Amino acid sequence: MIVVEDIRKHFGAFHAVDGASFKIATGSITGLIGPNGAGKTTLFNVVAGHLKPTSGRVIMDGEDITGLSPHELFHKGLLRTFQLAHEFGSMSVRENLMMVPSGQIGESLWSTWTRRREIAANEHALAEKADKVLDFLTISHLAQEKASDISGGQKKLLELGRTMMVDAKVVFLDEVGAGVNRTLLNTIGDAIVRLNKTRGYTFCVIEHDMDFIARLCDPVIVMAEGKVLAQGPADHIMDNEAVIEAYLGTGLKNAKGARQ
Amino acid sequence: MTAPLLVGDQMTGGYGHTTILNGCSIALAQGEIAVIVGPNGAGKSTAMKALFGMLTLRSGSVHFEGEDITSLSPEERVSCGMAFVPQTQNIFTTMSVEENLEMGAYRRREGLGETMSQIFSLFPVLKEKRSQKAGELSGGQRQQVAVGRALMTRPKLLMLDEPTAGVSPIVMDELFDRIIEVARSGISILMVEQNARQALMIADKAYVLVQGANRYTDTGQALLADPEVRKTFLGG
Amino acid sequence: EDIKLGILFGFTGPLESITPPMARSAEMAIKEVSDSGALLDGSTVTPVRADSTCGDAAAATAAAQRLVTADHVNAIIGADCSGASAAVLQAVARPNGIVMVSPSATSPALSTAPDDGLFFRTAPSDARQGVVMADVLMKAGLKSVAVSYSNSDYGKGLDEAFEPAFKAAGGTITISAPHEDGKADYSADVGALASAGGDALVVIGYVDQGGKGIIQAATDSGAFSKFILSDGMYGNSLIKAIGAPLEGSIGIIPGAEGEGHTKFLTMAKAAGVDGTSSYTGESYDAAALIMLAMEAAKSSKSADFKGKIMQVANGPGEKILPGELAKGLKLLSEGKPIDYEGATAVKLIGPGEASGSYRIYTIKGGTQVTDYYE
Amino acid sequence: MTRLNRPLIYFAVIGLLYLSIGILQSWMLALTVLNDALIAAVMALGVNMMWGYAGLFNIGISGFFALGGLAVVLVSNSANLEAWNAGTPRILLSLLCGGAFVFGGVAAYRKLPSAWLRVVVILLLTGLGWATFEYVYTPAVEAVEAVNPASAGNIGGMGLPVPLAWFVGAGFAAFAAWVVAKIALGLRSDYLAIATLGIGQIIISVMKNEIWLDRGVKDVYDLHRWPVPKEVNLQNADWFIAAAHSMGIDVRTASALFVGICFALISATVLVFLLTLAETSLNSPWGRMMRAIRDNEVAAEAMGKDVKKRHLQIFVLGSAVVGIGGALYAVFHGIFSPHSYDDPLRYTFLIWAMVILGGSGNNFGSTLGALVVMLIWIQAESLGPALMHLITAHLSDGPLKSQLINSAVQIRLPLVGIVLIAVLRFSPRGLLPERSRN
Amino acid sequence: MEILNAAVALLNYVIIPATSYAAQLSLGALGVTLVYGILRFSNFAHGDTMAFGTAITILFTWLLQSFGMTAGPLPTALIALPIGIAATSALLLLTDRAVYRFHRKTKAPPVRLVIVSMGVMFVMNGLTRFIIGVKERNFADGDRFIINAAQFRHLTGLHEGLAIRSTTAITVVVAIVVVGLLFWFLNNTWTGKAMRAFSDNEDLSLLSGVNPEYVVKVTWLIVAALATIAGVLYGLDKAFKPFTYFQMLLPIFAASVVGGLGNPLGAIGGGIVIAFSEVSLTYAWRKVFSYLLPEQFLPHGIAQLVSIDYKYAISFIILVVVLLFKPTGLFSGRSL
Ligand SMILES: Nc1ncnc2c1ncn2[C@@H]1O[C@H](COP(=O)(O)OP(=O)(O)OP(=O)(O)O)[C@@H](O)[C@H]1O
Ligand SMILES: Nc1ncnc2c1ncn2[C@@H]1O[C@H](COP(=O)(O)OP(=O)(O)OP(=O)(O)O)[C@@H](O)[C@H]1O
Ligand SMILES: [Mg+2]
Ligand SMILES: [Mg+2]
Repeated sequence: MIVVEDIRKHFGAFHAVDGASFKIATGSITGLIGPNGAGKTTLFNVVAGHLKPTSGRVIMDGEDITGLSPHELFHKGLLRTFQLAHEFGSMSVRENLMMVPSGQIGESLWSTWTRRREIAANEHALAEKADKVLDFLTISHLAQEKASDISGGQKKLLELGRTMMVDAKVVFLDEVGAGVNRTLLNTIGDAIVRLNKTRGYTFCVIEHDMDFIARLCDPVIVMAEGKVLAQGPADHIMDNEAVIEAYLGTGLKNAKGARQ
Repeated sequence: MTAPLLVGDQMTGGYGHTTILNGCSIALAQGEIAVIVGPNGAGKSTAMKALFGMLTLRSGSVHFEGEDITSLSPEERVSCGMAFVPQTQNIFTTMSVEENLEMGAYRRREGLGETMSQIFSLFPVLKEKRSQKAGELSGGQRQQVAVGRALMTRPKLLMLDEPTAGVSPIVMDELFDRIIEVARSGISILMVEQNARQALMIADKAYVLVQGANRYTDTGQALLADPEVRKTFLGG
Repeated sequence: EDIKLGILFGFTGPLESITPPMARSAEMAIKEVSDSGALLDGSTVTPVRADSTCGDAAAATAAAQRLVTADHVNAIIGADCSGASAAVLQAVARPNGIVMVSPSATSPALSTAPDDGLFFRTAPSDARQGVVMADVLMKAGLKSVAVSYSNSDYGKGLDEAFEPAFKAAGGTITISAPHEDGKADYSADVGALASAGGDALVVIGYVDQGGKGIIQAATDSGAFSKFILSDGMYGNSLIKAIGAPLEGSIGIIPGAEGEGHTKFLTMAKAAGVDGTSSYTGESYDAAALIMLAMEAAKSSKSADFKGKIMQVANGPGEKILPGELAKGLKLLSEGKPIDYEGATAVKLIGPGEASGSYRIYTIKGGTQVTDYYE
Repeated sequence: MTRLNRPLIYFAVIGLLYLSIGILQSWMLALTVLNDALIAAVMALGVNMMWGYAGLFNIGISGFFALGGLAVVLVSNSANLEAWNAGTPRILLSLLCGGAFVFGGVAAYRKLPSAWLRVVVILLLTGLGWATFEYVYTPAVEAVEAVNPASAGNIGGMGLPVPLAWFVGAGFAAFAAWVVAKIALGLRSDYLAIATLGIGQIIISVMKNEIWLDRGVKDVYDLHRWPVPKEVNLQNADWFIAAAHSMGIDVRTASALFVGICFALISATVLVFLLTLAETSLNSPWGRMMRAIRDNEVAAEAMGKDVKKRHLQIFVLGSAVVGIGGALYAVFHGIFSPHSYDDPLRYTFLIWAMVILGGSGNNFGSTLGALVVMLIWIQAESLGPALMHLITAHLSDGPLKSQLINSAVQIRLPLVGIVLIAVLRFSPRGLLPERSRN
Repeated sequence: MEILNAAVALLNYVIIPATSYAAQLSLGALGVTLVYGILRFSNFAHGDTMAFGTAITILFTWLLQSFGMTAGPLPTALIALPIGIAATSALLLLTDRAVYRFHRKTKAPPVRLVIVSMGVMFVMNGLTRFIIGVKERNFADGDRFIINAAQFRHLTGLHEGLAIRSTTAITVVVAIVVVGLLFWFLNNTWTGKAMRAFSDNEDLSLLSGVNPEYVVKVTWLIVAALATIAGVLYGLDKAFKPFTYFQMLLPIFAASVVGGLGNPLGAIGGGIVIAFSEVSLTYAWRKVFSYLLPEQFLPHGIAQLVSIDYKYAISFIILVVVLLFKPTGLFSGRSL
């Protein structure tokens, strides 16, 4: 269980996150939605250690993890993806995945000289695993491609793929869906559910595609102006007046009448 | 329907030795909204770049208002009346929101205030943040800045590469509404969209691109109605 | 026979601005001898230049290597900087048994470096100059001075010789501070020197390097009105650049109590070389010594004439001045001894270093007016 | 050219060039250039580790290089007992004091709760520390420096075998790098660059001014070079004379060649050893991790890589390799001259030129770059004037001609510059670009 | 009286020289910072660009002087300055066309441009020497002082003297004016904005109709002017020697980095920090104290915080300390 306690993050006079508190239950797929600039990504950044909060605490399984650095959180099983894809541009797509698992023997300089055989074996296994993930994401043909040269949506897939390389406890997904083809997004949704069911991953998902949120997430937390506006099951949220006004809107006004 | 405004004919090209576009053709007339959909990596962005001269074609041509512009540079195409919002890196991160918008009018330079207030009424949040650095905005806000900047050019043709990626539903609806309005004023719109259902709803013409070639071409409504297309490309 | 002499100076690098006149002075001597036809029965002598870069031991060694093993020079004039000299001496000169005469390497440590009798220098010995300088100050009644020395082997070495001598003679040093050569700004240095105060500022440095920068900054701010100039500070360019504020300053420069230096200046002027630039006289003398020693040994081989250098430099015998090289060669060929005086009153001591007499001058009316010799 | 044989071809061409120096000019010259190139290659390897692997822009190379040289002086020079007794223990004590106060200051900064308290305590500590340090340090230093200033004035060395100095040199550089890294590694690209440049200058500044340590600007000459014999000794050794005669080479040349080859073998061995280590790790998960960090620090951090620690690691290692280069250089030239190391153009930028020209990220590229650049650097010195003589052969004597000929020595830098520009123009990622590994 | 003397001593040996040096550094740093800000690389060739511009200006100064043309109390070089700027502009545009453009077009990473600029530095280094040789040149004429120490003493009757050089005054004024202009230009003109847009996101600026070649040209022209002005003013104040100009690169870089790369204000701030720390920390304060404190309280030594030996180390230590607390410089510069 992750408890976010009254987190605040101020940029100068601007309060990007302004006292947000909520809980993410273990084993859940929690949705996090809210208008642009609500502070969702900032909150992610605070929880995942990329930003130090101005105040507040983050507690994971009873342990205070506020202010730990991202790599420490990674080792505690907390992973995240980025809204704007952060690929390792000069490396191949497969390498992008293979680098993820931590504690590889070959990451210690000394072992690279002394334990070469073991490393080779490990690498082989890793490569296989990476290929499986790529297969799953439908981009196995890109395995050898330089990561800087793949399309915007493919980069987002790669982001997701990285979290599948290790056994994570909690995964924070920041708009995996933006720019991803809807058919593929459905597949990704299935994958998330599967990972959740079979491997017990806890997910926290930011997404603007309400179909996706509705299909996957329970509960859904709505943020606005740095605070939690509402939370609850997806269908409740979708009917919430305040949420509709701030975030969902009432659909296309002009499309029906004017165009044809 | 009037004579086509923009025609990309049998475009073939790619990066380095790889070929991404395989004889892809795109055309739209004045005041039309055309949408390109397709799986990731299909070459949609590449097609847009090709139309805008950011990628040299190996064969095929691009015509704008009947003139061959295949060999013009991007900034010359801007002068012709084309505007483009790329999929990524589409704002000036170190400049203020206001300056970002001003840069859109770099070629035009007059009537700044008027267009700007139009854009502010379209995206109110930008007015609030007008003097903030665009790099400090949230993902969706950036997207709004990017579209705003392109609108500032007052183009004849506005090309948008996934303008709604990452914007909240309410803003997305606003954006589509606005796009319709823009189209009504005579500006043609060509966009790539993954939020395909909304996009196709307002599209006069739609292309489904697969592996750099046209797979389906029809009106938006027609494609929306095609179960095959829905299943394979629109997520059911 | 065609004899070749290598000229190994730092044509590029920190000392690049003083090396061209040095090289041309050495070439002047070479031309003089070659034209005279008096060396070893009409041998010609050709100079071969090489760039020591001063700072880069690698480049210096390679350049020397080229001179010796590819161009087959008979001896090397140089190197100019102590560091390069030391590197070249060990890596090239000793293994190949080639004589080196440096006109400007002043580091005391070179005196003790093993050299197989191959290394000489016409540069003044810092140790002696320091004592002379202290003496000059006392004579001028300057009992309290500030010292600014170039942070190089030359400046540091001379400073280490000067300070004890001056203190022993009863003087006080208000501050002794190094300055870096070739830098952009010296106001900080002068600020410190000025506030420490003193009757005069002793500048131990190079005339177109930090030394000049210090004097300029000092005169600009009115910090000092009297300067004591070490030999490296001798040169008309300084007087031209600073002008009136330099009036009354005292300098010291190695020089004979005779017309050697004046003669060199006239010759240089005729050849279009700035003879007042640093180490030009020493360079001329270095070249001259080598060729005279060849004649004395009747051989152009380093191994043969290395033993004769001290002999021709120190006499006894007839005094030879600049421009009289032909005469010296002739005397030597007749088997008569000579005492080469040259432009800088050459006198080599100990392990082959100059210990000449010094000329003390005062700057009056924009020229260096000789006061006395010591 | 396929990817495989491109390096081979380049190395063959450059090998031929070195051979041609031997044939056209002299073998000794070829060897000298080769030796300096090999030493530069070691340094370039170090730079490449920092830049090519991890994207750390270190332009304080000359400082770490000088530290390697310092190690040679302190390890292999003979001891100066008089100087030692005159005050060395006291100097060491003062350094300990200084260190203690610095630690105190850092601890105070870290531990103390309020900003005011910090400032006060740190100011107090600084003042007190400075006074104590000065009180203990200055008289001792004066005493040491007064011991025979003309030929010593420093504490001398420990009289240990030279090869030990390579390790100590690496150690010195590594230690300095560690301190630097603790201070400056958080900085980004060009800021880090200038900070390291500054720190390099500070290191050299210390070496120039701390006479007691290393004679400062007065230089230390005639460093030991065991196991390589001195030419002069060879020339007097009967076995060597006999050997030379039997091969029909004159003894002088033979001795010089022998020594040159010895040095070349040593440098080459060190280089190959380091190259092997570097290549092995670069082609392993460790190397992949470093490249990931170089590409995107934020993402690497999020993927569980301790970016700070890895940066520190590679910075220390790279600097250590540069330090080894410095030690080799000092031994080869027999001289330690901090005054002349104060030249970033030669000891930093030129090395960088080698790395980039060879192809950053590619270890063999740096070696190739070193061989090429050093060749130009040295050969420009004689080729420039020769060329100019050719060009101006038809000009009549006059100021123009003499100006041209006199300026010809200046061709060295422009030539390196032109080659660098040209290579980057036609092969922007260097002669041997970083290989993509799959 | 004593207080006045102390103040004058402080002015004469600390404040005025440091200000003068700061202005000189700032002018140089402005050029570096502009290239960094717009073209996105640290230009190592800047010192040698300054040398080149100065060399040309000197040649024309001589020519003018040989025609008997002078600028009265001002240095003749100021008349020749436009020609120097023109020549430097031509050189820089040529270099850009021949060297940098290719790398810009191929989107080279900044560091490659840095290294290329090192190559350019090597070449310019030789070029300047070919043109004017390696010797030191003095080309200052006109009045050297606005007031010199002796005049000041005479005028005020104080014991301490105060000297202000004309070049100091000119340099300070020019530095201030140039920063102001640059600021105004970058923030308020279309060209200025286009330059900033270009530096921010080249592709996108293209899409806004900015002509990149135009932006680059304007940048180089400004840089040429800045470099030449900086070089000439420095040369007038001290003297011209190619080697020194190369050496100046380090403090200039230090200044622009301390201030924050890419930020014109930073260039000025950085220059001030570097110059003042260098001068004041090594200053022997005894002199000032001697006017203020009674004899028995005077310090024994010369009251120097740091010995002159470490003058250069100081500016770099300050640099490192500043970066420690403000990783992108005092005025929050850019980083790539
Ligand atoms: N570094 C920063 N400096 C100043 N303001 C910032 C900074 N980062 C974010 N902000 C502001 O904080 C607010 C929240 O941003 P955040 O990225 O968290 O939004 P978000 O909820 O993720 O929105 P979106 O759905 O559009 O991605 C925005 O208004 C943004 O302008
Ligand atoms: N700069 C590049 N260099 C080389 N290959 C590239 C480059 N950019 C894209 N590609 C390749 O071209 C193909 C098409 O890319 P494009 O960006 O046009 O896809 P897209 O249809 O826009 O996809 P998405 O919906 O994910 O944005 C991809 O397979 C990608 O790997
Ligand atoms: Mg976000
Ligand atoms: Mg795309």
